[in-house]
Amino acid sequence: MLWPWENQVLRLGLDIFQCRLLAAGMSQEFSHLTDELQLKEIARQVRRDIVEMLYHAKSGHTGGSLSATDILVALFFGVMRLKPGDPLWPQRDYFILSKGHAAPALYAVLARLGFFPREDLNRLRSFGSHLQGHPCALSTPGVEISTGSLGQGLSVATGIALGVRLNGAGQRVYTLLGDGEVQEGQVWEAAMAAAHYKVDNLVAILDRNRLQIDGRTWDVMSIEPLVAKWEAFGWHTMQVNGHSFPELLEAFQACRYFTGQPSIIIAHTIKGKGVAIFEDQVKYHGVAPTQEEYEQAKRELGEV
Amino acid sequence: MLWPWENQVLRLGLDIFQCRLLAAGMSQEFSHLTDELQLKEIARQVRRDIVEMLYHAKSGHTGGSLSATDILVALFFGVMRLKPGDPLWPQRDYFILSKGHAAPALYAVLARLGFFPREDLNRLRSFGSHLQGHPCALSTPGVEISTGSLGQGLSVATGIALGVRLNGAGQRVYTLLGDGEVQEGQVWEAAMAAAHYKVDNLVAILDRNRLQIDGRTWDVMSIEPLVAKWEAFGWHTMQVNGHSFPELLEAFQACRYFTGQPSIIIAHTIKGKGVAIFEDQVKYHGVAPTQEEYEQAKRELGEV
Amino acid sequence: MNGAEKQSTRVEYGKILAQLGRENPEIVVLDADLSGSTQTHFFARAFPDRFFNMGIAEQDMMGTAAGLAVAGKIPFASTFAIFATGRAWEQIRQSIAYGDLNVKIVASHGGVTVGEDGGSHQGIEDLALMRVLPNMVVLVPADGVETRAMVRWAAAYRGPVYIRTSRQPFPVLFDNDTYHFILGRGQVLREGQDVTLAGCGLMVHHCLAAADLLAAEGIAARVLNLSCIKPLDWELVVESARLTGALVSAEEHMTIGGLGSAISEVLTEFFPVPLQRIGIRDVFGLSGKAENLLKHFGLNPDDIKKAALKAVGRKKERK
Amino acid sequence: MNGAEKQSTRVEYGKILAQLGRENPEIVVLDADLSGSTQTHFFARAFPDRFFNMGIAEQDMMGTAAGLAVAGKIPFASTFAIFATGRAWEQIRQSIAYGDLNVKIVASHGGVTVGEDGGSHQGIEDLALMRVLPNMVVLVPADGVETRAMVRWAAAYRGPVYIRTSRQPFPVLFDNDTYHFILGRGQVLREGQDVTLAGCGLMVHHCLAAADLLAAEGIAARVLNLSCIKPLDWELVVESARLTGALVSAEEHMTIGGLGSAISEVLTEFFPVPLQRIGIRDVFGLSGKAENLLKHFGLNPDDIKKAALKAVGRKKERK
Ligand SMILES: Cc1ncc(C[n+]2csc(CCOP(=O)(O)OP(=O)(O)O)c2C)c(N)n1
Ligand SMILES: Cc1ncc(C[n+]2csc(CCOP(=O)(O)OP(=O)(O)O)c2C)c(N)n1
Ligand SMILES: [Mg+2]
Ligand SMILES: [Mg+2]
Repeated sequence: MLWPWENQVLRLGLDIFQCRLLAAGMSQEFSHLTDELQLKEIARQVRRDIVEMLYHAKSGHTGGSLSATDILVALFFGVMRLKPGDPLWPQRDYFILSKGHAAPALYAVLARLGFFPREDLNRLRSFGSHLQGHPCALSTPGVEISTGSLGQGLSVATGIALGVRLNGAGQRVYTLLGDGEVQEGQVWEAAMAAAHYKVDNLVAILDRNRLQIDGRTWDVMSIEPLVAKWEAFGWHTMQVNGHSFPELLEAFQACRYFTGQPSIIIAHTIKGKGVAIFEDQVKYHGVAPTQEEYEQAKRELGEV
Repeated sequence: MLWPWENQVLRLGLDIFQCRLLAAGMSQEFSHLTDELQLKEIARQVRRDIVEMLYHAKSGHTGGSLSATDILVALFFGVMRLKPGDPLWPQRDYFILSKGHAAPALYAVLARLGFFPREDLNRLRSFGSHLQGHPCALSTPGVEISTGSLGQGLSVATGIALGVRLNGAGQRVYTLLGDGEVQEGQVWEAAMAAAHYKVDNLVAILDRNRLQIDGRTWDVMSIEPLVAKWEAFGWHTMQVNGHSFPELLEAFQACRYFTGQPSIIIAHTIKGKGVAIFEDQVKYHGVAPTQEEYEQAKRELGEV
Repeated sequence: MNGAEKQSTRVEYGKILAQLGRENPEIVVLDADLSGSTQTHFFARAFPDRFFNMGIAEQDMMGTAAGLAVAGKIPFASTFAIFATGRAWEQIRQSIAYGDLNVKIVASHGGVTVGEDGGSHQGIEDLALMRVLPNMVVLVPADGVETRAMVRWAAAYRGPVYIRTSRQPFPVLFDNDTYHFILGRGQVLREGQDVTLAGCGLMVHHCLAAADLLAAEGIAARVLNLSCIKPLDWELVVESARLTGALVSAEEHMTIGGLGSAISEVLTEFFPVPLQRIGIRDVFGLSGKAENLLKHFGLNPDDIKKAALKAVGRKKERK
Repeated sequence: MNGAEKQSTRVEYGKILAQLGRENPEIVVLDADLSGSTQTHFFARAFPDRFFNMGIAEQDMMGTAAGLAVAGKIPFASTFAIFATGRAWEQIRQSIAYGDLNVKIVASHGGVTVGEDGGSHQGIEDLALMRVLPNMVVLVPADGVETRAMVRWAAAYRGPVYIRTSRQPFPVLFDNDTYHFILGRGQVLREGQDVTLAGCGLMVHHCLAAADLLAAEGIAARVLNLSCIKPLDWELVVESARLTGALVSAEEHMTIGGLGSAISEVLTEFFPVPLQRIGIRDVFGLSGKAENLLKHFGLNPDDIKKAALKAVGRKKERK
């Protein structure tokens, strides 16, 4: 299937991402980035895009998009097998943004990979835009399933993992959860089922940014001990610094060697990471930057 | 509040249960049974009633009622503070049958305690009877809340425990879960919340009979390691033989000393316990005894 | 038509599903610890690798089904109607219907004829719950023949479908060789010009019996099988309203939100005439034998007859 | 009436709830990590011991609320409409409504004026989901005054109540001193004999504006505030049908299962006349500014006016 904007995408400038896009369109594999500096630079640009698009949208989720940025960059640029020019490529790996409110981060990454033009980003959340407030699979290429209602993504990811296992093409499925999100019981239903069915092609990442809407997770509804919980539910569990590319890439690599059970990477992050005024502030969960905050963020993140 | 049948109940014969009923109506406390032989005899009679009522109803849940019998007898006769003549006595302890399909066991126990006449039991599940197929709080005295849809009781029990804690009368709340039932995510939501709110007046009992409808729990959907799961969710966890009254009573006693967290007693049981042909047989989850099975059960359980 | 032989819609579902499993390797089946009741056990035994028992976890079952659909499979997910549509409503809404995913939900134990299990287990809101979802097709077969046709159709159709089956067997109504399911189409089972009786599921049979009762009183009733609740055959409803001037709807469901509600929406929108809605009138179910409950809730042919007489009377009143 | 001042129904809920907390120590409040949006934060701050944040766990929240009611408390449980009624539907059904427990559910973010968050967050099925439940009272206040009256009434009433509030503020419509909430009663806000415009929530305001537009074309519209969706004021509906012969329903909700559906049920049961239903026509919501969405989904006064003209035309047709 060819997306209408595919040609348009191909006509875009030829920086590294576009080259990868071309490569991806031409071979079955594409070369992953593993260089920390390159990944950091991409993450900086993605953060810059996120702030930009939220500022334009005047609403949206700043904190949880920025805490998840490095995880998404590591996954999409360093790990997953995808063809941005062919979003429904049958051999692709899958990514499900279970914490759907971090849509800006996902959109920024998808745009940079060439799933759709970066110009679209600034129409986030506007009427008629294909970039809905929460991921909508029917509108946005690269979005595998609609999310936004928390707690549902792990079940879907498990279903995809079971499905592709039946197909036997060795694809892997990734899903990103919020730490507040694990308060949803459906997450534990899915955790139990994924272990029961030994779906070892499934990797969950938990964005452990210690905040949810109403405050610190331990004030709102305690979720610790997380490692003990996931291990008791039969998962291979790792912990990393969610802002360290070497740690993230190593963890994703390690998951491949744990067979017979699903893996979860508990990624310790800072909500709002990358812009000092947003960092670890409960207030910036669901508000967009003001003009002043936007200027400040631009100064910190630099230009695109 | 006086139930319409209270006087009728009071006019019943004067065996030990009726005496306790009278006692309960007159003092704020009643003397609990701790004698193993007495409890065993009550349990035998309750099992006898269960088989009888299911046989008459021609449908209903045999296995899970019999596996839970000793637990219910220990609780209602040996642990809980109740006034059968005053089901809504404001100082009472609460019991929630989260695995609502074991209603026959609950009804048999309630009837023996004098909550309603034992004659009613044989109208289980019939049109117009107050003994509904699953517990219905609006029809049956002693039933605190309607259950039958699995996975909901622990939340309700937590709510009651929070409520009575606000009232400060030191009441305790008990709830019985099935082992298959813990596959419901809501159970883990409630588990997390009860630990977060440190409701130490809450005791859950898990009827670990190793069977659900479609087979062994480990074949249908693995739930082990149960102890690790509940501990990771912040619960004080004990394991007992769910058919041993000394063990059950000791465990209920022990729970009182664990403050600051809720307690769960994992009671290892045999589904269908007490009637050889029903024991550990998946088939008898949800069917009533045939004439032949009924005769056989009567021979094993003896007369009332 | 053959009134004598009885078939169970849930058993026919189970059998045709196993059959379809042989024909199409993309079909996968999920259940939530009720495969013996929903009848997915036939499929489970034949295709253990394509059968996923999710345990007692309806929400996860629906989400997993959505994922399997994303991976290109054709998932059928089954449990009791109350748990399928109620416990997992938001999963069906967000993970399935919102993305228009190719998931089939076939739920058994719709209605009060569930019987002894009582109010907690009788799914009498499922049609309302599914009808409000965009993209969702909502079907209630009236016999085994229609069940098989609908399930086969659903497997070939691309999009979410809800099918309600029943615990109790019904008489066989249709002919296997001539019955053909068409989305959005109802059938006229009997012609008549005085009043229209429109039912689904078991109540279609009761409508036919009521039509006999009415005929004995000189009233000619048109009988419709509106097994396709959504999209509803509104043209047939309007045509019947024009022709007969009064209608009775009959369903083993709340009179709120289900078939009767759908018909009343169509009537007020296109051709307002009197409608009497037969169904559960805003109360929960009860334990008892199916026949006791049908009587208690006023769902028998005689109740439909009385409603029809009332509808006919109202028609005259306003002329 | 005062069209200039605006108040938010959710903020007024939050404030009166804190006030009621002072008056009645039995009131307890639950939220699911949205206390800043639902506005229970006022209560949380004033009565931390009687406020329970259950985290992102709507099912458990409803079950816990049920338990608190069993223990004699008067729980108010709040989250977004889609999560309250959708994620926790079966808990509300089985643990609350089936046992007729004294739980109040006050859900914010009903309708499409939720705006930018998009389809996953716009609760446009909540009225259908709650209306099908026996014992449940379903309310949609049209302004801050009515919100306060309803919440105060709900705290005193013994049984389950669902109240929908909105993200966007509305103009103040009622007078604090004279407005009095009566269960099952609607209000006539404007008299007229050509057509009836019946709305709830924001759409009441749009009905009033539409009545102005219609007046300019010589059509006198009767305007109803049917803020009590269940039990519906069917006598007022029938009276209006008799008087005006045609109706328009208007709601920020699916045209299936909600207010329009309830009115159509009443009309076909008692007095069948044309009804045009204004609402979301069987599609999911979208991201965008509230005003874009109201326009896109045809929920503006002008749309109501057009529907009224159509209804009036249909009335003439059939005479
Ligand atoms: C089922 C559901 N309930 C409530 C919400 C509203 N909500 C959106 S984000 C959020 C907090 C999420 O916290 P967390 O999972 O920790 O995400 P992060 O900190 O990464 O943003 C809530 C409650 C929702 N989207 N879905
Ligand atoms: C939500 C829900 N899903 C499904 C059922 C149908 N059901 C009734 S009993 C049962 C099995 C219960 O197994 P378990 O909890 O182990 O109970 P026990 O073995 O003690 O009978 C199931 C699936 C139900 N009652 N509620
Ligand atoms: Mg967080
Ligand atoms: Mg069991």
